[in-house]
Amino acid sequence: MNPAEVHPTAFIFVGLTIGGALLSVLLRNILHAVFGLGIALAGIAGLFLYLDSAFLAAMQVLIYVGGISVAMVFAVMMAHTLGRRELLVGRRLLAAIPALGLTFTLALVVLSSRFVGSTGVRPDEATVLRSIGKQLLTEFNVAFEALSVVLLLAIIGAIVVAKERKH
Amino acid sequence: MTATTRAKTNYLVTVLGGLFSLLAGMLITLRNLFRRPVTEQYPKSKPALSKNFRSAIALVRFEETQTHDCVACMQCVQICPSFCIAIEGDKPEGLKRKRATEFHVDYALCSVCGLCIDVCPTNTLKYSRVYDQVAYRRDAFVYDLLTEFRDAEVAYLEKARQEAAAKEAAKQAAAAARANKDTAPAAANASKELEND
Amino acid sequence: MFNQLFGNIWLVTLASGAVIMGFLTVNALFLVWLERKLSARFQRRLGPTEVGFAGTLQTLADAVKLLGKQLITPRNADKPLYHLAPVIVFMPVVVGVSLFPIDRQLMFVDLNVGLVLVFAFAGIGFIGIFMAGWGSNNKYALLGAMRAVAQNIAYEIPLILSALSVTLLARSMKLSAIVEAQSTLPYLLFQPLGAAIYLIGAVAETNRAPFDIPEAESELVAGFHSEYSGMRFAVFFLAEYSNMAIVSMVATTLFLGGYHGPWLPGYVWFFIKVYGLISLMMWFRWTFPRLRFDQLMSFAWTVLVPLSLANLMGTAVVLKVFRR
Amino acid sequence: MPTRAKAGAVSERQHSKLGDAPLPETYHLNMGPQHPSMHGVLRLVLHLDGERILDVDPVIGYAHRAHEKMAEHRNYLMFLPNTSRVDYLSGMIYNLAYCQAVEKMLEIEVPERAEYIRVICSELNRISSHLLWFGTFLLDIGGITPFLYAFDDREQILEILDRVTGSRLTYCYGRFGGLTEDVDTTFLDQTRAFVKRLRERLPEYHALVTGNVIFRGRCEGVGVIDQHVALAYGVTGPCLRAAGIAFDVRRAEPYGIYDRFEFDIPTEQSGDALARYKVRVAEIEQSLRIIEQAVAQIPDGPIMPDKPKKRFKPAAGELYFAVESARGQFGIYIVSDGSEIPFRIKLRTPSFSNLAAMPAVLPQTTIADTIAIVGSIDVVIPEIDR
Amino acid sequence: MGLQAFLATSLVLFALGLYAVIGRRHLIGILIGVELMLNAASLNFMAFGRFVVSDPTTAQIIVLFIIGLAAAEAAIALSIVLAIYRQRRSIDVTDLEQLKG
Repeated sequence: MNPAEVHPTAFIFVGLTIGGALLSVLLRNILHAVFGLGIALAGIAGLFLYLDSAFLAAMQVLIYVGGISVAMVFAVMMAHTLGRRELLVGRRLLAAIPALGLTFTLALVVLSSRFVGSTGVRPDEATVLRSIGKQLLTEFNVAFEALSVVLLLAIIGAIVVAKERKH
Repeated sequence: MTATTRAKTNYLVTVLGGLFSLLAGMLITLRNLFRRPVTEQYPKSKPALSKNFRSAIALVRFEETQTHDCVACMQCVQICPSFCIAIEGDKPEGLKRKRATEFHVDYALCSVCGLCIDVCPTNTLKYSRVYDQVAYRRDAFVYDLLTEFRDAEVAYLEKARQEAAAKEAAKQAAAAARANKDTAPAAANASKELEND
Repeated sequence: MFNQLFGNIWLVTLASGAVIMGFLTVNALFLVWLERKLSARFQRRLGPTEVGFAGTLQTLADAVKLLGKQLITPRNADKPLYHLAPVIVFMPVVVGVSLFPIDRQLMFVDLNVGLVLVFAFAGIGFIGIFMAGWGSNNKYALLGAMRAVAQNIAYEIPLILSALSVTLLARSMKLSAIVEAQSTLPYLLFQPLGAAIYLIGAVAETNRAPFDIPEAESELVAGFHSEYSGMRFAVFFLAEYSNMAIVSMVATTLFLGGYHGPWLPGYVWFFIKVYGLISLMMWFRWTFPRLRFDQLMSFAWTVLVPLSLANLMGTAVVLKVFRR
Repeated sequence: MPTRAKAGAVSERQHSKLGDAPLPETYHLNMGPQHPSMHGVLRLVLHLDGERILDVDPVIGYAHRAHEKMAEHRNYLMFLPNTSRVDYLSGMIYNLAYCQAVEKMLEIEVPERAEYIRVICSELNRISSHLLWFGTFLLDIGGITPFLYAFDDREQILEILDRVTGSRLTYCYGRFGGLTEDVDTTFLDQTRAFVKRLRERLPEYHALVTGNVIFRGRCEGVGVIDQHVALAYGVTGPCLRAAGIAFDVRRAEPYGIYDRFEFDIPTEQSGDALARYKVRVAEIEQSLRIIEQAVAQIPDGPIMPDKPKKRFKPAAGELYFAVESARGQFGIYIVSDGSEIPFRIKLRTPSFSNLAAMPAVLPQTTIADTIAIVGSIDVVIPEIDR
Repeated sequence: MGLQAFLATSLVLFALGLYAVIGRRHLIGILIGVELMLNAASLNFMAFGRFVVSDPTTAQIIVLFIIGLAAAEAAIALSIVLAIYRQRRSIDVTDLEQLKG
């Protein structure tokens, strides 16, 4: 198989991703939108598999699908508003213009660019995993530690902000 | 011991004690796993009914008469708190005592309190051994208690009538004897023979 | 790796999916029977005896009966969620089973990060549970769903942490490698605390007594699946029993040495261990009362999480000191 | 505070736009009349915030059968079978209580032997009621197996009583002045064997349940009915004794021959579900003690007076007679107008008062606690509805 | 299926995310848009890591960071949503004009 190509079955996941994203953007019921997001995220996890990283696919499912989506669903439930109202037409147009414009511009950029594919021997997944582990603790150590601090702060912040004040 | 270490030991004691209590419980269920099941497989093995088992009432069949002795006194009908007994009685031709001609019990209403059995003057009521009656219609629980006595009842009435007739005859004979002193011993003997039958 | 799998043998993959479905069905039928029999014997009863030898076909008969039942949809149900929920609950289970090394050569997919993927897919099931609870438009179902999600978030953490200490020992997240590393001694001996934490977490993950609060029948009627009937209900049932099998498979792989064992062939050992663990979980269920929701949560956060963290750190320190 | 007022205005506007019900934070949940752990057909309307209970409204009357009204339309004897159906779990005690009340009214002397049999049967019935409660309470909080063990033991009692009375549940064993059937030596042997058996089983129950950490966690500090609440609502029986008040009608106003037996009144101080559990289990042991003494002392003799009264007209007047049922003080208030038919019979049933205390203890607990509290109070709905 | 297809997918995803961020009035809807955009970026990184460079390690590490940051961001954002809801009983951005100034 041509290393520059992945198997066409990946289009199933592309469809899943785009479809889920469309649902999540267009559905009025916000809970349904969150489940749409879940589908899109699962689709992306599938694409990650095709891009030779089962690890990131697993992480994607674990954190995004199992974590973030569930947290969102929880927030929707606790905030009890399912957004029954239509989006305002003006607002929609306002949103569509930059979105379409951006798509168009970037599409031009992508189409006009030529990417040189790598020719070297691609390392297998186990090697990549090992080097991810190594590099996280060497080259990217500062960012890694910073991220852990950010996460810790996020947890504390979330608790502080969301804590019910006793009157 | 400082407060923190005590707190720590308490924590450990709670966790380990809890674990131990769980294991103790599991041991009990495990022991029961190897004991014999106590259930009775009902349709395959029928239960032995207790000697005083209470069920729908039935009429006693007396040895000497081979039939019941319901005289339709209506005491059970009156005392029944569930109003489930219906009796009709009549004086059979040639007899002075009343006999039941209809005896219906609606077991669906009965509360097996036993008051009817208590009040029965002739002790002709008892509990039956019915325990597994099922039906789709409520009237299936209306028992006609006299069905099994019909034949015996006819025979009994016939006999009773004869007895009554004989008694009557003896009485008349005795009366006649009183009138006619000469024939008295013979008539008295005749009436005695009849009574001994 | 995945490209090759899908590129060359994706029909085979579909076929193995069918095999797994078949296995899960038979497994659930067997487990329901086993549970009925075991519970009966724990309670000094006989359990099913009529259909088939010792009632073995009773669950099959029940499944057939369920097929004939009316499918009820509550009037104000959120229909898309309500109908999708059983599928979402069951789907990850199928994928999950494919990841385990049943024998040395018997494995559907062998991924480098198999362990992470198992937990990742376990997380999807809760979304299904949630959809069921929300979609049913029933307060009991919704309460059950809320409980299920909160519980599963809480218990996933100690579960993953205890599994991580095993990966420290095995130096791999590849399930086949973890099993191979236990060819002499199972990790249960090195990780007794981790195994205990995993077992407790696993019982909680599968929503089984004493952690069955999302479907606590004495409180919430039937929890999140109160409104499901017929085959839809059966799918939830199937997923529950399949989940039991999966967490037991994980435990077997991580702590009991997978297919390793003397005399008998590997797959026999694997299934002996799996069903042994499942029986243990059934033993729990038929012995203990149910925890209260807040006790359940505080047990996770104040006992299991600290213990599993300590276990993980202890393992790391010991490994650093004793293994070069 | 202007900011707050403004925020409030926003929320007002919000709701008028959404057309929602007022703040959907709290909601009502109908628990019962059809619910797996509502004993009988009790309905609790819970007002909830999440899983926290703000208020509760017990709704009763789904099993009303007008027993008291029925009493006004039949003579004294005909009311007998009704009594054991008021509280079907301790029917024997109720049945005999009614007999004793009428006996007291008519001043009938009950033979010694009958008195002893009454005590044995009442205490057996009390144990069977407590065993059933034990099982269902555990079932409510999720333990299924103890339920079946308790039923196994209870089955022994039912068999013993069935052999004598002919019924398993709704006994109609008492008559004015005595009983319907005499007991034989087999009955006494069976009773002795049962006492021995249950004494051996109780440690198993303690290991399986009382010590269990999950069980204790579910019960400790849950649903505290303290002395004040208990007295204010007229709570009696094990619920009252669990709050530390050693009140037992068998001791306070001894009836029958209860003054001849040695037994303790178990009490606990905390008044929570665990205390109620402990009191009941201790009561099982005390009942065993009473049975043991009664079986040892039972004399020979008749079980009915020579001339049992079947039709009678008590003098006009009124009478209150109370016994200790398995759930608390069961009182019978009879008003006679001098006719064959009672003018009024009022039954003071313990569960009614015990349930009345629920709204005082339920708020600020959770749904799971509700189940544990209702279970630990041990209500029998037909007894409440009568 | 090659690089271009992945880039196109990611582009569509990003545009949809942007549309949601601007067009949605629901706070959680906006959060959904942000997540979509972050994922579009992740997908891009992965695609370049797979097709263009010889060692995909760096790309994958960056994606890991994105996932981590997204988790932190979601936690904070959702807690803010709850806090706002508690105070104002609404999580509609047009109702939050008071935040201005």
